[in-house]
Amino acid sequence: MDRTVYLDYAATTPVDENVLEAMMPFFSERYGNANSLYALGRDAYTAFEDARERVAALMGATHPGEVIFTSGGTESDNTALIGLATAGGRIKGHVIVSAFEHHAVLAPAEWLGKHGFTVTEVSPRTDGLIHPEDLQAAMREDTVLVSVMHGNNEIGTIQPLRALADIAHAGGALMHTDAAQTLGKIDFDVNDLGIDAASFSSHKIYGPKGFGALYLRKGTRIAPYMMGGGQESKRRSGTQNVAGAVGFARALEIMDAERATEAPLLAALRDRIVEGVLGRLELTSLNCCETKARLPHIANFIIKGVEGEAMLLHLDAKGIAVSTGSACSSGSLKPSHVLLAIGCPQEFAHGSLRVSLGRYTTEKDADYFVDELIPIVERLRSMSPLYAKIKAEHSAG
Amino acid sequence: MDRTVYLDYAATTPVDENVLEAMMPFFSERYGNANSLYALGRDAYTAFEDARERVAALMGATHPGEVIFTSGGTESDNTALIGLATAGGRIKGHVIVSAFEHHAVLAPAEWLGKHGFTVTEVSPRTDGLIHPEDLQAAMREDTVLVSVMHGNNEIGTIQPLRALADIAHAGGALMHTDAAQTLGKIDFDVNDLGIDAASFSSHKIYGPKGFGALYLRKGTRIAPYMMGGGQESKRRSGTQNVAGAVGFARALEIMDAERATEAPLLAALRDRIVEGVLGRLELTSLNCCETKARLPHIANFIIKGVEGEAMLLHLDAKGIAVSTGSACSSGSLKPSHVLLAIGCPQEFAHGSLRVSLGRYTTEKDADYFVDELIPIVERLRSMSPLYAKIKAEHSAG
Amino acid sequence: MLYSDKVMDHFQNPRNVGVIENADGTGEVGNPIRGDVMKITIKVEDDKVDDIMFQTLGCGTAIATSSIVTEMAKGMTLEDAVSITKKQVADELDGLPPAKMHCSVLATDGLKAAIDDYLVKNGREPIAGPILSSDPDFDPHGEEDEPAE
Amino acid sequence: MLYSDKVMDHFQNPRNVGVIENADGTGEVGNPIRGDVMKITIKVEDDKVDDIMFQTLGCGTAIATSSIVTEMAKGMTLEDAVSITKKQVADELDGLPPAKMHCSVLATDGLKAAIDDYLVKNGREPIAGPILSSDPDFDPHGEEDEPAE
Ligand SMILES: Cc1ncc(COP(=O)(O)O)c(C=O)c1O
Ligand SMILES: Cc1ncc(COP(=O)(O)O)c(C=O)c1O
Repeated sequence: MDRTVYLDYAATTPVDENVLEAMMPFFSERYGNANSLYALGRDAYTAFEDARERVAALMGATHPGEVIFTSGGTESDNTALIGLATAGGRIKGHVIVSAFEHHAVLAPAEWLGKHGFTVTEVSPRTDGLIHPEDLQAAMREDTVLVSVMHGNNEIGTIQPLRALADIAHAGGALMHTDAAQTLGKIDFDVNDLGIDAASFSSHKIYGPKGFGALYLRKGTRIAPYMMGGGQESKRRSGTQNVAGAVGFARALEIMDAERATEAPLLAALRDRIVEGVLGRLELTSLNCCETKARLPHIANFIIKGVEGEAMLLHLDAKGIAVSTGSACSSGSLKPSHVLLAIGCPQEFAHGSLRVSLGRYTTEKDADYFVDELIPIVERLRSMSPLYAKIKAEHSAG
Repeated sequence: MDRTVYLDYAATTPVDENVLEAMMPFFSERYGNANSLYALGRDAYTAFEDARERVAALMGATHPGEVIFTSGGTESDNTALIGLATAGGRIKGHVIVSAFEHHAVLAPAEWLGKHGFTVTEVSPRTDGLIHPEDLQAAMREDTVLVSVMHGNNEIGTIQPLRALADIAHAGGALMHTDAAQTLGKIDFDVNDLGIDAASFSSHKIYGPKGFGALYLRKGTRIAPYMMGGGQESKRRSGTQNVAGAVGFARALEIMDAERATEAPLLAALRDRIVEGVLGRLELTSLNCCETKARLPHIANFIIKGVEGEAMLLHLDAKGIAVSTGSACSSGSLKPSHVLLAIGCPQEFAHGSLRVSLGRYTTEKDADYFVDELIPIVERLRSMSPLYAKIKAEHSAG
Repeated sequence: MLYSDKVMDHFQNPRNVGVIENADGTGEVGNPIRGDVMKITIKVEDDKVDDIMFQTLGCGTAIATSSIVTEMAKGMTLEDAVSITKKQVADELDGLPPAKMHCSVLATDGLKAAIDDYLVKNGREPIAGPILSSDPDFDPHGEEDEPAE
Repeated sequence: MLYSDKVMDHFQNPRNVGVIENADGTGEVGNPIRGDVMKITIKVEDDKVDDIMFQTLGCGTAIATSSIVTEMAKGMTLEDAVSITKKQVADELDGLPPAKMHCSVLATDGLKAAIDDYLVKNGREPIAGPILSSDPDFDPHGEEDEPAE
């Protein structure tokens, strides 16, 4: 293949070269253990704490100690869900999560459900949003924790967090949000959002994989999930990954500096793709297109009469990287739970295609993608035993 | 300071330059998500699985799938302890750990103790070893898991794992070992040792921080600890840290290639230090010096009448990095639980000094350390209100 | 997850795509809810598969296995053709990723259905046995590789 | 964890180390089990600390706080000297890491003990109040910074 067009920035991002540069000294030179008292350890400690301060400031945290560094979004989510629910030795209570959370939230919620807690899933409506009144209706006397993601990783809708947090708090519950897809990409301020905890992942913002953070409002009790040496003020054990922290902080700084110019650019490129795809393909739609509160860089299409993995592989042959919510791409039985949660019929969910743009996406990339996608879809539709019928039904309906 | 002499390799190690070189492409170029189906994802997947195969082979595992990659030794220990004890939904049973485990094992064991399980700590004897008969005596009908570390990180003694594993198995329990300090440093073969699970940490063997692995014998059930997207065959969720895996595999390969020459060299340097220190300082001893089964690179001294942190800071002023089991260095109330477990009186445990050597340690470093240590100890002893008394007691006794 | 070159070749350049006009037998299996539907049409001569074409809506594996099964079956006796197993299909493709093994059932089932259709249309007994994948409740992932905890 | 330059200076170059011969007052506090013991000897003139020396077995903070407290106390009235708080000691050292605050209690307590010793020896009432750190059950980490879960 000649061209490589990466359009899966929501899955992961390359490490920005400035981020890598910032990390480099911490591998082989400034390699001290941040817990050690001697110079090399103090140097590591200082760099690590400096990274924490910068990260804290960039999310509007009041104290650097409100940032706990972790091994990634998944660990942050596991820690938040289980650690907040079971804080102080609590063994039961009611937990609310949205139905279209990432599995890193759903799975620990399920664990809680098997270990003494009651879990309610609140469904998004077809607009891809969790409506405050739906959360309100799910609240109970004994609700201890509400977790609703900030920006959905598949469809890109942004949840009305402040309103949701207010409801959680009014009911005496804590509010956690999985912000892996939003931190750095849109305005993000823990105090404006009114949340008690938030999960972040470094590799979604041009930082290294295997690193992340958990925001935890001062005074919020949490049971540590990673137990051991007592690092991170006893809230997350394990030798500190200094290079990771430095990279994450640098990555976030760059996101912050670039956001004002990057976000509108990405939105324009996304719209260019959306217009191209919808304009040139029949029986194709954009999920939650009517919703204003959306991430600038994600577009999720339903292309009827084709299966996602097949599109993906053909696009791959042209050097294009995208993702799909089709069951077959994940080896699971059902297509994306996100698409099902917003009411997408299962048979069409298999035809989903998520395009997510990023720092290095160009107009040429966008056009190349559209130009390559059209014939692929046409070819797959021509091979489908059902497409003629779908089309006929559509024309009739 | 002019010289820097790092003698705390058991705390952490610099990333070997060959390791870093191997990792480099996976930050900004080969950055794909290993779960993605397109070329960039397959490339990441291939590199990740290749790393797994190499790691598996280097520990004598029968199948690559027996290696689960994690975020470090702490996560591996948490996963092993809690995941093995609670596998298959088990909610009670008896767990045995040794009393001088790393906190990354002790803390999850304590968690189990608070969540339905019964935990017994087996003490090492003064030789720094867990004696098989002591494990045997602790076994119960309902023992489900035994966890005894392979090489102790503070005193360096190597446990008779095979004999311990045989006892665990005879009693129907699984055998886990924390091998963070031994993999790569001494012969290590999961089948020879007869263990079911073992924890490893990358930054102890010149690999990056924030990465590790868990060996899990094929067919051994485990409850995943990190829950979410279902990576690592559903046993450890979270986007794969490909650079970490590649670095860890390369680090282990180098350890393996160098071991035959490196280990005797380190042992010789260690003995040089031991002779220097014991020969030139009175009222000083080497912990567990009579035990043959010891790691080649660790020496742990008890220097009576001085406090460890003070020694450490003075050595630091000379550019020397070592560690101590003194309470004050960790901000905890008690000195090292390891030293207490082997019967070291608490008052002397504060005077412990651990020297751990590694790949870049030279004879000059060893001599410099000894030459600098002597006057520091003498000075601190001269400032001590107790030393005259200790000395008098010793001469009298 | 990795596909063999041969899977990719059959996916990219599927053989025998289409529908035979006036086919002797037609099999349609799968379920759009599950994301895969396959239709096979055959011409039969002397109880042999004389011509065969397919249409598939489905993932890469579904398309590749459909393609290869048409190649394998062409020229076979009906009896041999119905007994092609999904293991044989996978082997012919130089293997399938474990998580994808189940997708190959569609291809063999489509073929079975087409052959039985021919036989029944001609007043003969069906020989294929039960065809699982046309059951809407059939769980193609029933026989997964790695056990989850 | 980081020490200020001033802590490091007093640790590296402790002032007034030693024992005053024929001291007017002697205070010895701390506990070898806990790893820190401090001895202060003073000479008193006109109810002022005329001379003061210390010996300390302990960590960097214990030594630095011992050193600074001797500097602070020298020349003070006994009344002022007993009322030096560990907070003042820490401030004088440009702060201590939170986890180390407790180590500074030794220095003020040693001074208190020495002054009371002088007073009692001279038939006067002690003025320091209870001296916690000479109690073997005293937990110097009782007032920790970050709450653990
Ligand atoms: C919304 C969301 N949450 C959590 C995660 C998990 O983060 P990580 O891959 O760092 O474990 C991801 C990405 O995988 C995500 O998109
Ligand atoms: C024996 C032992 N186990 C576990 C660990 C924890 O490993 P990590 O720092 O990678 O979490 C360490 C080192 O810190 C160790 O020495």
